[in-house]
Amino acid sequence: MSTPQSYEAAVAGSPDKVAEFDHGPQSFIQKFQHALHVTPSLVPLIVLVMSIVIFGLLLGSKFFSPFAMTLILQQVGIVGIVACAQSLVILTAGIDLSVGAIMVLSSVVMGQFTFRYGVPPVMGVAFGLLCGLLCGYINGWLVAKMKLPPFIVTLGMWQIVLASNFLYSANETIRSQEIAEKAAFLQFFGEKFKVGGAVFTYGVIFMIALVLILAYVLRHTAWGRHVYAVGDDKEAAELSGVNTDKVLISVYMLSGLICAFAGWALIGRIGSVSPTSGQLANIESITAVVIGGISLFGGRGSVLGTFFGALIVGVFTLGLRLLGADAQWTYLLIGVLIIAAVAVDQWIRKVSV
Amino acid sequence: MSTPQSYEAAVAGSPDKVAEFDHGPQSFIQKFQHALHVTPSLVPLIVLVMSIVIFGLLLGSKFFSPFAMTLILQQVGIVGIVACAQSLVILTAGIDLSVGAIMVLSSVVMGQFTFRYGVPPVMGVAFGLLCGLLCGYINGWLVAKMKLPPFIVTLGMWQIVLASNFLYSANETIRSQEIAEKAAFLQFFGEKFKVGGAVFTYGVIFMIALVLILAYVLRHTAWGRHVYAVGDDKEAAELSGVNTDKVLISVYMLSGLICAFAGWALIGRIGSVSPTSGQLANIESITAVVIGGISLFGGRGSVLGTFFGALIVGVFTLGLRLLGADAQWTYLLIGVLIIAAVAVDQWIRKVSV
Amino acid sequence: DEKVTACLITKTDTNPFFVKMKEGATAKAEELGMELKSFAGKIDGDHETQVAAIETCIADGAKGILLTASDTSSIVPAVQQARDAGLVVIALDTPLSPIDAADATFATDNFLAGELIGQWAAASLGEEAANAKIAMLDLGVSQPTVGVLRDQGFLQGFGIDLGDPNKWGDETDPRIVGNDVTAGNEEGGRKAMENLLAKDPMINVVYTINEPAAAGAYEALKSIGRENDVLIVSVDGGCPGVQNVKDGVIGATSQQYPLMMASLGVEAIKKWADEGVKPEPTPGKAFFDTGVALVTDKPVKGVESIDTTEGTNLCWG
Amino acid sequence: MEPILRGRNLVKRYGKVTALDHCDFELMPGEILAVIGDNGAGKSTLIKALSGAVIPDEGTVELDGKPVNFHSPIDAREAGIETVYQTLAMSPALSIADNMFMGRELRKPGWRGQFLRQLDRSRMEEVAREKLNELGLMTIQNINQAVETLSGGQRQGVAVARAAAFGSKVIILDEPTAALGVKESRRVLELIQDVRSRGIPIILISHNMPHVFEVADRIHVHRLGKRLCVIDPKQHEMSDAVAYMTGAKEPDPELSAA
Amino acid sequence: MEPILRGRNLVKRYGKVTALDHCDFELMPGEILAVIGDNGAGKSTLIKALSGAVIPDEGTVELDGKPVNFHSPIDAREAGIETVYQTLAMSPALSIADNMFMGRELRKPGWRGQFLRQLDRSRMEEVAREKLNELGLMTIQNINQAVETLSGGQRQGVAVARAAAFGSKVIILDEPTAALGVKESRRVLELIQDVRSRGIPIILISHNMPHVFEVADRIHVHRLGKRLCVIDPKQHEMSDAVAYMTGAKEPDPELSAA
Ligand SMILES: Nc1ncnc2c1ncn2[C@@H]1O[C@H](COP(=O)(O)OP(=O)(O)OP(=O)(O)O)[C@@H](O)[C@H]1O
Ligand SMILES: Nc1ncnc2c1ncn2[C@@H]1O[C@H](COP(=O)(O)OP(=O)(O)OP(=O)(O)O)[C@@H](O)[C@H]1O
Ligand SMILES: O[C@@H]1[C@H](O)[C@H](O)CO[C@H]1O
Ligand SMILES: [Mg+2]
Ligand SMILES: [Mg+2]
Repeated sequence: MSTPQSYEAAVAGSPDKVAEFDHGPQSFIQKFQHALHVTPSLVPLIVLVMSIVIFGLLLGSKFFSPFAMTLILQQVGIVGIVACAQSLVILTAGIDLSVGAIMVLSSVVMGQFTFRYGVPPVMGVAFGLLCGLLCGYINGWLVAKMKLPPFIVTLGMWQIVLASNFLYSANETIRSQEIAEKAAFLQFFGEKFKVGGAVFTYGVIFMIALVLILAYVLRHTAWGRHVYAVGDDKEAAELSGVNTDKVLISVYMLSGLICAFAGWALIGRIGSVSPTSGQLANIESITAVVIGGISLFGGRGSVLGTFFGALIVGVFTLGLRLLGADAQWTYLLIGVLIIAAVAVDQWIRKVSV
Repeated sequence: MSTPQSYEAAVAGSPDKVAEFDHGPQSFIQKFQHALHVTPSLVPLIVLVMSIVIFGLLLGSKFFSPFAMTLILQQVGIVGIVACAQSLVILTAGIDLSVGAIMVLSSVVMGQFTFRYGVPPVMGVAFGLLCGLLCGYINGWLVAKMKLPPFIVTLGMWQIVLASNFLYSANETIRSQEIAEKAAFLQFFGEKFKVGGAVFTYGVIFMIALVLILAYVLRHTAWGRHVYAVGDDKEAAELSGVNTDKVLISVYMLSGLICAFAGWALIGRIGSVSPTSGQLANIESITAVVIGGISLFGGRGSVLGTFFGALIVGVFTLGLRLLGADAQWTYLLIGVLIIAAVAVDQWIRKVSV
Repeated sequence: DEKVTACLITKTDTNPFFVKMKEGATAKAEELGMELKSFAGKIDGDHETQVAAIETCIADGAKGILLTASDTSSIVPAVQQARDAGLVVIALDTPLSPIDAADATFATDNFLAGELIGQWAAASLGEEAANAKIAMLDLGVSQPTVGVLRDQGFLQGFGIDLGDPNKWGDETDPRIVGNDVTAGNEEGGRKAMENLLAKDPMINVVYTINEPAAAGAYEALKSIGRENDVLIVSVDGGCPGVQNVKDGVIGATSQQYPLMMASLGVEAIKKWADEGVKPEPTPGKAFFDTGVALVTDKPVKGVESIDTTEGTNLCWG
Repeated sequence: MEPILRGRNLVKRYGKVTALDHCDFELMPGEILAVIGDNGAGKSTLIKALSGAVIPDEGTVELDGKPVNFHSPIDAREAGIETVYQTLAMSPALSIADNMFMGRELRKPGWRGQFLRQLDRSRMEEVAREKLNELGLMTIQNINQAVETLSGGQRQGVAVARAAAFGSKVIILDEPTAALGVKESRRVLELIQDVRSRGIPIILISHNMPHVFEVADRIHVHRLGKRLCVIDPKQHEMSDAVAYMTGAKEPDPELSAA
Repeated sequence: MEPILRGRNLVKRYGKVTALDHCDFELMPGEILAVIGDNGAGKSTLIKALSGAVIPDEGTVELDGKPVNFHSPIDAREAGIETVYQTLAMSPALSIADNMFMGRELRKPGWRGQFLRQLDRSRMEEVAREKLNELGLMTIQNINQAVETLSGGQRQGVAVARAAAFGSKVIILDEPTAALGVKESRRVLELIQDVRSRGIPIILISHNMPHVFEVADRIHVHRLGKRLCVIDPKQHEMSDAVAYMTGAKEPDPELSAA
């Protein structure tokens, strides 16, 4: 064994400190930008609070009341649940275009198993959840094992699942009255309770619980860290010991399962089982995720942000409607909001910490 | 100046040949896979020919006739044109969700300028084309200069343009008979001529010409090479001297312009100007692009492939309908087709040349 | 001065039919010094947005809701919630199921609308009706109820045996060449017509869900030079549609009266707010029938109709 | 003495390219084995085949004399083989601690760990800081910093520290100093010697001949997808090694048999 | 003699990091100037500021004594400055010829070029092959091969050949041999000397001291975002250079003024 080359020895005695540069004076804007950078869900939270305040000032107690506030929660309930599923998938740098279709098919399965085959409602629900899980598994398998792009897989599955839904249900709606009479369990998530003027449904409680659980799991468990790692750099995660296939399949399965729960909550919300529901769930869930600050490139953002994102859309929709704005103007403004949200996000990302 | 380190001199006399490995015997499959690898539009072409042959065998002259064949061309005309625009954007690793909305708004502008403001039809068309160009410019500017993800930009623009379309048109349809009487130029692309049993419209001719021109431009001009380079690796393209912002903006503008032409062709096809058309143009154009073998990650594929992709969908749709399958089964099969097409593509990509 | 607020909730705000409805409601509300808020789904069948709209109206303190439901039975719990909150809910155009889930219904009888054009088509063909080749251009794969009612009404009127009257496409009569979906617009109408023509180029009767689909079908027929020997029938009676009847594009169409539905509805809400009185249905029917009239310039024996001049006067009145 | 890690007759093809061409490999206990060769000779592919990142088309891998079948890097890690790949394999948006414990996270003791599966963040951070300090490798202010905010050299350091901290059987380093400056390279070399002194054998791929000759016990010369020969740096000149690996000179037949 | 390329007082900040901290720079006509420094010292940022890839927050760049304002690498290229970036900057799916002519494609003569804007493929391929052969750098069988199918060394070769072929004023190479083997590195060094012999000055960033001392006429030592000193390799030892750049030793004040 030879010794180090002579010139290399000159390293000895070099300072051990990491290079530190003169930061220069930092403006308030820069500090603020930095705070936003480290807590990604802060931006949607600020936007949410500001929009509530502004609409509250414009509309008074009509808007700024426990009733209206909890109404928004109810209105974003389904989209909020689906957006949780969408968040998981987008965190892995994927996208799930089939969420709406899976939701509807699952709700149809719950209804048809109960009414067509006469299984007990609890079992009907179980089969519906299983159906969502299975659809998610197929998505996950195609993405992880066949290495197909998620956009394509779920684009295809969207059409397949939706067509299956129409074929299987024979386009039949199961009426609310009938369900209430014979299988009220299917409507479980629609049940309400009041706290003062505030009205909550179990569906809303479920959504909030789901958000909190997912936030915990993503932040505080190994699986959660792996979801971020896979979205961040799949190959790197693989090489550093994450079973990426398993993570991906589990994410898509969980997404499918959550969509099935959304389907159950949907029965609670609309009362009936209707195969034509949920056609906009894709776009609306992606919108909530994006406004909530999760990066479409994966690995960055939080499910809390998604929740705030869904609420922002809900607040804008209700607020603008109460102000008397026309529906098309609302859509136009939501379009502007989407672009603006991401522009703000991009500005924050610019900061190197 | 010192001399090379002694040990490095040992390099002298080393063989100059690039390492070549023993290839081992190559199976027919491998050779075929290789051929497909170097000519990406070959796969959709083969699928197209095969599906025509199969439906021809199953359905006989009902399907395999000049009339049916040219009917398919007419049916895919609009989607084919829009898919050309979509191809350009996807080649730059983007996606354009606003194509359908731009198409409809442009056609509405053509109609309204002619009928509401009484400008000559030629000018009406010109304003419509300008409208498409402008929408494309906004998309391109947001993507290139603001560095926002194309998915978000065009998701937002989709809603904005569509809402503008409904607000501006006041949902009024301009009837075919009225247009034929007072502004036949708007229906120019709908005019047809016969060659034996085959029926062509100028819209179809335009689509084919557009495909050929784009194929030429992408392959044989510097701009075309730059489009691929930007999609392949934007930063690399930038550093090696491509004005990527200019390329991106020009691509989105061209996409907008092509969509406006699609709007004009749409008037020709449906006779009237109807603000509710084109709602499926996004999904259908992306489907054609994907089946045509263009990579959603950009930089790979050809516009000829897209053309074949659009035709494959057309052949399947008409073929299945003639076989008596109902609309739902057709959707289901197209879903399967999308996934299968990309799976095949992935298999081909595996080959390292 | 608290203005009385009324809500109008339609399936979409892009279909000209609903645009008219909104016009009628807005005009009437202005006349009566009321405030009108209008809501709509994004696409036909967008049921969730309608539920949210009902909730919004309750929150807004509206006195009543005019509703064309996208999903007639699913909407019932939301409607009940509004009624419990003291609002009067009036179904327009599309009856709820059950029909008495709403306080009142101002609607066209869609089955009857279909039946009229079916009878007209059969009578126009006379003997030849036995050999007719019929194309059925329906709305969408999800088979919404209006679509089913018109489709089945047409077939019944034409004299074809129905299968399950709650769905289309299960009939066995060989005269039906096929069903295809149009999304209720020109583009879909043309493509569906082309598909069915490829199946059988000798089609001579075309049922269409609405007039935009009919216009699209006409373009398809025109492109193969058969526009003059095919009967196209449709439903709606919108002004462009009646014009198309006049121009010979459509043979006959069943006219309905959305503007009337809307203005009657607004009046009823005003009455409810002022006097607490709910509207009564047409005697002998479960709903207030705003009527349907067959518009054609080629009247046939045994089927009552009005001509296009009258149709134009009434169009969507 | 038995080799601790051995590859026999390994073959890996990528389409038309045969990256490994019936290649043999042996690592002895406690040694630093350098692997040298031209660009594209197949060095990275070889170590990927040994560490489960690539599944060879033919051939077998043996650990401690027993055949093993690694289906993924996870299997190899569980068997005690840690690898620093040429591309580093870090998740840029995650913290240093997250990256160090990726795939082997520590859970809280008690019910919170068992039922809530809660991570023991403070413990992981503590261990990570300890490992980095222990190796005297670097002065990182904040263990919760995202890896993307580190300089190339710091990143390389974290990767090497991770391998050194967890590798119990074998540590594999693929060009760990390629992008590093003079000072940073020296630190990594010191670390390598430090690890070896703990008795853990190391495979080092490098193009830097002086470094290779400084630390290696044996040198595996790789050429055209296979092992050309194994040489002893004490008995050979750098110029010999270079001549062999570039094909300028043929090695003695007895060397190739070694 | 006037410097051909000069930077004065250049500043570039990335958020909290000041990558260039009032840095000066001078390149003399016909020389090979090496730039050395620790990882993260700001070398790459410096050459990006000189070549238009980064727009400095403060300071000016002068070419031939005249201030220039490069807004993008295209501007710099048009002024005759060619750069091989550390990340190589190639489009993987495009061919070698496409990559070599990226952004300066040749069009067919006559109407086909003028009106149809048709590329002159055969001419571009011919020139590309000629350039690669002329530089004796490599044996590439097919000039239409996609760059992604080349080995790392071959890619580096194409990038260097491109710069050498088109650089008329200045050629900048950022760690051109970092990933290269012994043989491949030597070829690049030969190429650098070949280019200089054509009278074109070169800026070479490298961590390899022997290589730097072998080819450089002057050495710019970069530390903490600025030029610490400029030394003459004939009058200094490698160990001095290393000691300066790592901060182990302070350079003489007169060196810093140089
Ligand atoms: N994933 C892959 N797909 C196709 N070819 C590959 C792949 N990985 C490696 N190769 C090819 O296999 C051969 C060996 O590559 P490898 O990376 O093992 O070389 P190496 O000796 O590590 O080179 P270097 O010193 O440049 O890192 C090369 O020709 C390379 O192009
Ligand atoms: N795009 C960027 N965003 C944020 N920080 C950056 C960026 N580019 C460089 N830096 C930071 O600027 C400093 C100087 O980086 P630079 O790449 O110029 O160093 P270098 O001297 O080239 O190092 P090396 O020898 O490792 O290539 C580093 O701290 C780096 O992290
Ligand atoms: O119910 C409506 C109307 O009756 C009109 O025909 C528009 O389309 C349907 O959805
Ligand atoms: Mg390697
Ligand atoms: Mg650098």
